[in-house]
Amino acid sequence: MQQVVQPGMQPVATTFFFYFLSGLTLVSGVFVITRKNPVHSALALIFGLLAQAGLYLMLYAPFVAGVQIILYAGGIMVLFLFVIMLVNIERSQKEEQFNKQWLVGLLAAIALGALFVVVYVKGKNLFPYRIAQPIENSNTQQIGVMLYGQYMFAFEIASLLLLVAIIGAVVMAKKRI
Amino acid sequence: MLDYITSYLSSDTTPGQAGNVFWAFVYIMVVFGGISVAVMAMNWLERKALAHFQIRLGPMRVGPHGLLQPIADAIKLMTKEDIIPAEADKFVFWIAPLIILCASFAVYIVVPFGPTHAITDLNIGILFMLGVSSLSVLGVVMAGWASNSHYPLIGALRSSAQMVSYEVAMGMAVVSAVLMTSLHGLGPYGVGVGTSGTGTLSMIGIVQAQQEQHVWFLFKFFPLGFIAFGIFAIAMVAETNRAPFDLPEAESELTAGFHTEYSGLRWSLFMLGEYAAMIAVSSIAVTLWLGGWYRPFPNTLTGETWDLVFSLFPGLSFLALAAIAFVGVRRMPKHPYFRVQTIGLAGFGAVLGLIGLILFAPPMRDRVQDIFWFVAKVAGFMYLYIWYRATFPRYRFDQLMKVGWKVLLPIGIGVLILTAVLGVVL
Amino acid sequence: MGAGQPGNRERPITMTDRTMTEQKTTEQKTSDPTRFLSHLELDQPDKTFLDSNELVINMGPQHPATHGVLRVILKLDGEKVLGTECVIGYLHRGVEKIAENRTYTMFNPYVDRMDYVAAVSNGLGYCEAVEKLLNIEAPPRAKYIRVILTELNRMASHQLWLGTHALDIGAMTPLFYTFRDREEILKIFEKYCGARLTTHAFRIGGCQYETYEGFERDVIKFLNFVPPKIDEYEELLTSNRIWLERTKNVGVISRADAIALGVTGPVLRASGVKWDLRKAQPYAAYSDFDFEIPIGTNGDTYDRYTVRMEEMRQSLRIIRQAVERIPEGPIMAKVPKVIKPPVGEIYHSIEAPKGELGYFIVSDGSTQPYRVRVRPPSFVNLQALDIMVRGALVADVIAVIGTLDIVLGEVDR
Amino acid sequence: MAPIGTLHYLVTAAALFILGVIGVLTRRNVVIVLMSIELILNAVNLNLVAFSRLWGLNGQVFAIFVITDAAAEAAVGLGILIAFFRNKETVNVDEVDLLKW
Repeated sequence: MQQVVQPGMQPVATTFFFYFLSGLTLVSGVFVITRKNPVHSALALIFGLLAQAGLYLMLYAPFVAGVQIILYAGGIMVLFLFVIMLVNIERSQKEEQFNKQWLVGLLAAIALGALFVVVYVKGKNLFPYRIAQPIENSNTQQIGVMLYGQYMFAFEIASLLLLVAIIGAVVMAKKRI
Repeated sequence: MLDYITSYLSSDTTPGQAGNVFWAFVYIMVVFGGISVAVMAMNWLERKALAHFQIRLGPMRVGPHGLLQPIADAIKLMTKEDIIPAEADKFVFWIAPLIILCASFAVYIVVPFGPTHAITDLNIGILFMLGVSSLSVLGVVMAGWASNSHYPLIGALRSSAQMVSYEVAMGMAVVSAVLMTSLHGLGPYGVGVGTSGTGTLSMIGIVQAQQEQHVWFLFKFFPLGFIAFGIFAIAMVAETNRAPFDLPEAESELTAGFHTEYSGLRWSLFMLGEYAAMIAVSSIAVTLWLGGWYRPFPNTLTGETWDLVFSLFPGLSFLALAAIAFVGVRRMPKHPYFRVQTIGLAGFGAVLGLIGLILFAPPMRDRVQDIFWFVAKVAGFMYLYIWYRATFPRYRFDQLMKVGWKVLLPIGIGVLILTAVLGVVL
Repeated sequence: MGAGQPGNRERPITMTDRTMTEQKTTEQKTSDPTRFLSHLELDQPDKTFLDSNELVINMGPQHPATHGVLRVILKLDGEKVLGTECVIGYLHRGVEKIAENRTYTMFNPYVDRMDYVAAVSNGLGYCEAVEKLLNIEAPPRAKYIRVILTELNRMASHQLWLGTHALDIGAMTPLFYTFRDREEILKIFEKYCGARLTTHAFRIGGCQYETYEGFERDVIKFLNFVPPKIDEYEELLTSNRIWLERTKNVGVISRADAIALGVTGPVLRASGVKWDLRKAQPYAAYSDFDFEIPIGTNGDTYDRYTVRMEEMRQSLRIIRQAVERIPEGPIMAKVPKVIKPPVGEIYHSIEAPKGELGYFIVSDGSTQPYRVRVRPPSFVNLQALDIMVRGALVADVIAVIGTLDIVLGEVDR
Repeated sequence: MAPIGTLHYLVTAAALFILGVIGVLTRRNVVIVLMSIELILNAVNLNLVAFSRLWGLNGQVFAIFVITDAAAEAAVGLGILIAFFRNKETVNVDEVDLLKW
């Protein structure tokens, strides 16, 4: 399966772009959880998602990147913004932003982070330091084949899940059915 | 360094694929500058054509026949006071037009103006285009919300609902065209023969597939290509919020919809984004169904003579424009007051004629031909947009939704299924 | 909400119940006058978008589609209109009060400023009312001139209505077409009396001016010029799918409701009532002419559109007959230099382009009227707005305001 | 600077995950809690795609499934939010203490 990559397709300045995009992702993540105004949070999340799409492109996953943009940034975030517009955010902005157990939550999260650190430090050798050769340049087709072959059942289940979600959302949000 | 620059010219790929940063930069500049100019030209053309539909003259004062009107407008908009409502959310208000602008300009990264005339060619090209153009919904929603006013809010709600729901139908039509790249069933003219069976999402690949199969996808599987194209052509008007689907900015109902509170430069960014998006979706339609840069009648009028005839078109069309300009010069009033305008128009015509003559030269002729056909097809769509605007009343919101979900979407799914079946059977 | 609470569960509806409720609703529909009141409850606090009674929106007075300075307070549930309230008076100039301090002749030009797109009709109504009060009659030639000009004015008014109505619904082009053709009418007015908009064409007792040289020729030319143009408007709109969808079953007003609200003019006729003052109480010279009264069936916006389009054609018919049969003779009756009507009161109404335009004049025997009250058609028709748009969408409000053909100068006076 | 390897992506993903967890555990606004969940899902996605670079395309396929799941979750979550807001007029997660309404 391994194919020689054309020299032209080597990403330019990989290191820089990686730090730039992952930095953008993390900063926007911080903004998401700290902003008072949910619209600002959503805006930050959108930028984070786009940066992540860039990271996917760097990982030679263009299809996932495209799906990320089209579904996440173009679909789900519009839904979020729509709902934020519908609910009255004026009041929630004036209230206390963090709940009473915020310290416990923070500690738990930090503990989780510590766990990650331990795992990654200990298991560093599990992941080769260099990245493997890209599997294929245009792997969109292969993803399609896998989706409709190996993962056919999961795919159907996912479509069922979406159907259930549609019905559930309508039932929840409608005033009278 | 010079080698680096010249080496690209001999290659037959886009600068993005060749990894040539210099030429990629040049292409980006040329494409974005060209789009901005095209938007200005479109602005003038729309006002002029609309005026003539409506037995008016349109802009006549600034430059001969108002040719400089877009520039005057741009200067006016730039120098206008930029008002931000007191209760508005400043940051979101500020960033919303930028999002729309970026979304509609980023699409041009993959638009293939010719086999090598694209900034780059992604192998998920069409997915990228749909995805990025769908981001402009975010800008619309934010603009409406940040204005903190009722009319923009309703406009934003309307337009986000509209854009999201028409995207679905649009996606169905696009998928059926993408499917055609891999299906080589015989078309109605018996021309759809090919060898390879792999489909592609790349914009250049889609046009090349049409080239290989010797058929525009519009005519492939005869009614199906037409229907899919029709669905896309309707959905793209709705997607760009233009008449008769211009509910989000329905001026008689919501004053100006989501950009009611915007003024000056920010407002002009919205307009720029809107027109750029119009050109972008038109180029998707051209790429998918009208053979992209491919010249008309590739299957029937073949042979060197026809190639030569069609390669003369760019020059001829510029000469025709020059001729129109000179007719305008002749019909200018012979009053000293109009002297500057007359000279200006004559100069404009001379420049057009000169360009036309240059385009006749053989090396130019072959280089420019692809771009010319692409642009000409897109221009046809632009004219359609103006025509719609002059002719149709506006849909009501529920009717619009009905058309999107109950008419276009089922037909789109049907076309998709039929295309797949036909492609396998034939 | 409360559906889960005990005791609140709905009783299964039996057959008798249903018929009873149906009867009740029909009964209510015809008799209860309170349903014409708008239930805006504007004093309730403005909540958010999700509540059933939340969004109160001000349409106007500065709004591109309210035809001037009408302010409509809309109560919306999403896009659905729950109720409307018209706020008027932004153009109030106290025309009726001014009348009390002017002589009868001096007041004549003021009426032109009420319905400024149909100034000739206003003048006709006022002049005829004062003539009736004075018990004089205009000579036949003057009556014919009045009919020609009034019908031309009806054409102009309908054309302006059509253009703006289509613009409201989103079709830009008809506006310019109608304005092009209206221009021809205005040219005739200008040649006749020197004014285009506020014409002041008629005087008490007849007309001030004899027709100019070539008047008949101009009018005939116009009569031949305009029918293809009307076909052109229809070509743009009548069979247009979007136009049909936007106008059919929009802003329906039933026959009974229209009569109960006192709606007149094309709006009434579109609901199926054959009531036209030109036939019902012929004034001027209308009894001499042969014309039809177009009526609609559903009382929706589309019917009002077709009724007005047909009225334009009928107007042309009247004008043609009038121009062909215009008698020679004087144009001014014998009117005293100082108009001093006897003590008394008079109500005279004419069929203006928008409906019944009535003048109620009380004279105390002096040179100035004691009281003038105008019954403006736009004002009365505007009442129907609420009942026509309740339950419809925001876009329909625009369509209905357009189809009611209101002129705020006349509503506010 | 060291070349970018899988571990770099994993660390980014872990940081993103923890940010999401912090958001879920500490914020009171339901909308932001939902957005934090999206952050968590995104961190997972990043991991999956990074691993797919090493061990085949399965990771990318799963990333697509995760995105599908995220869409379903957002739709239902926001539906619940609207129903909740309609009844209690608040988007405060502390007040979601009834199991029915």
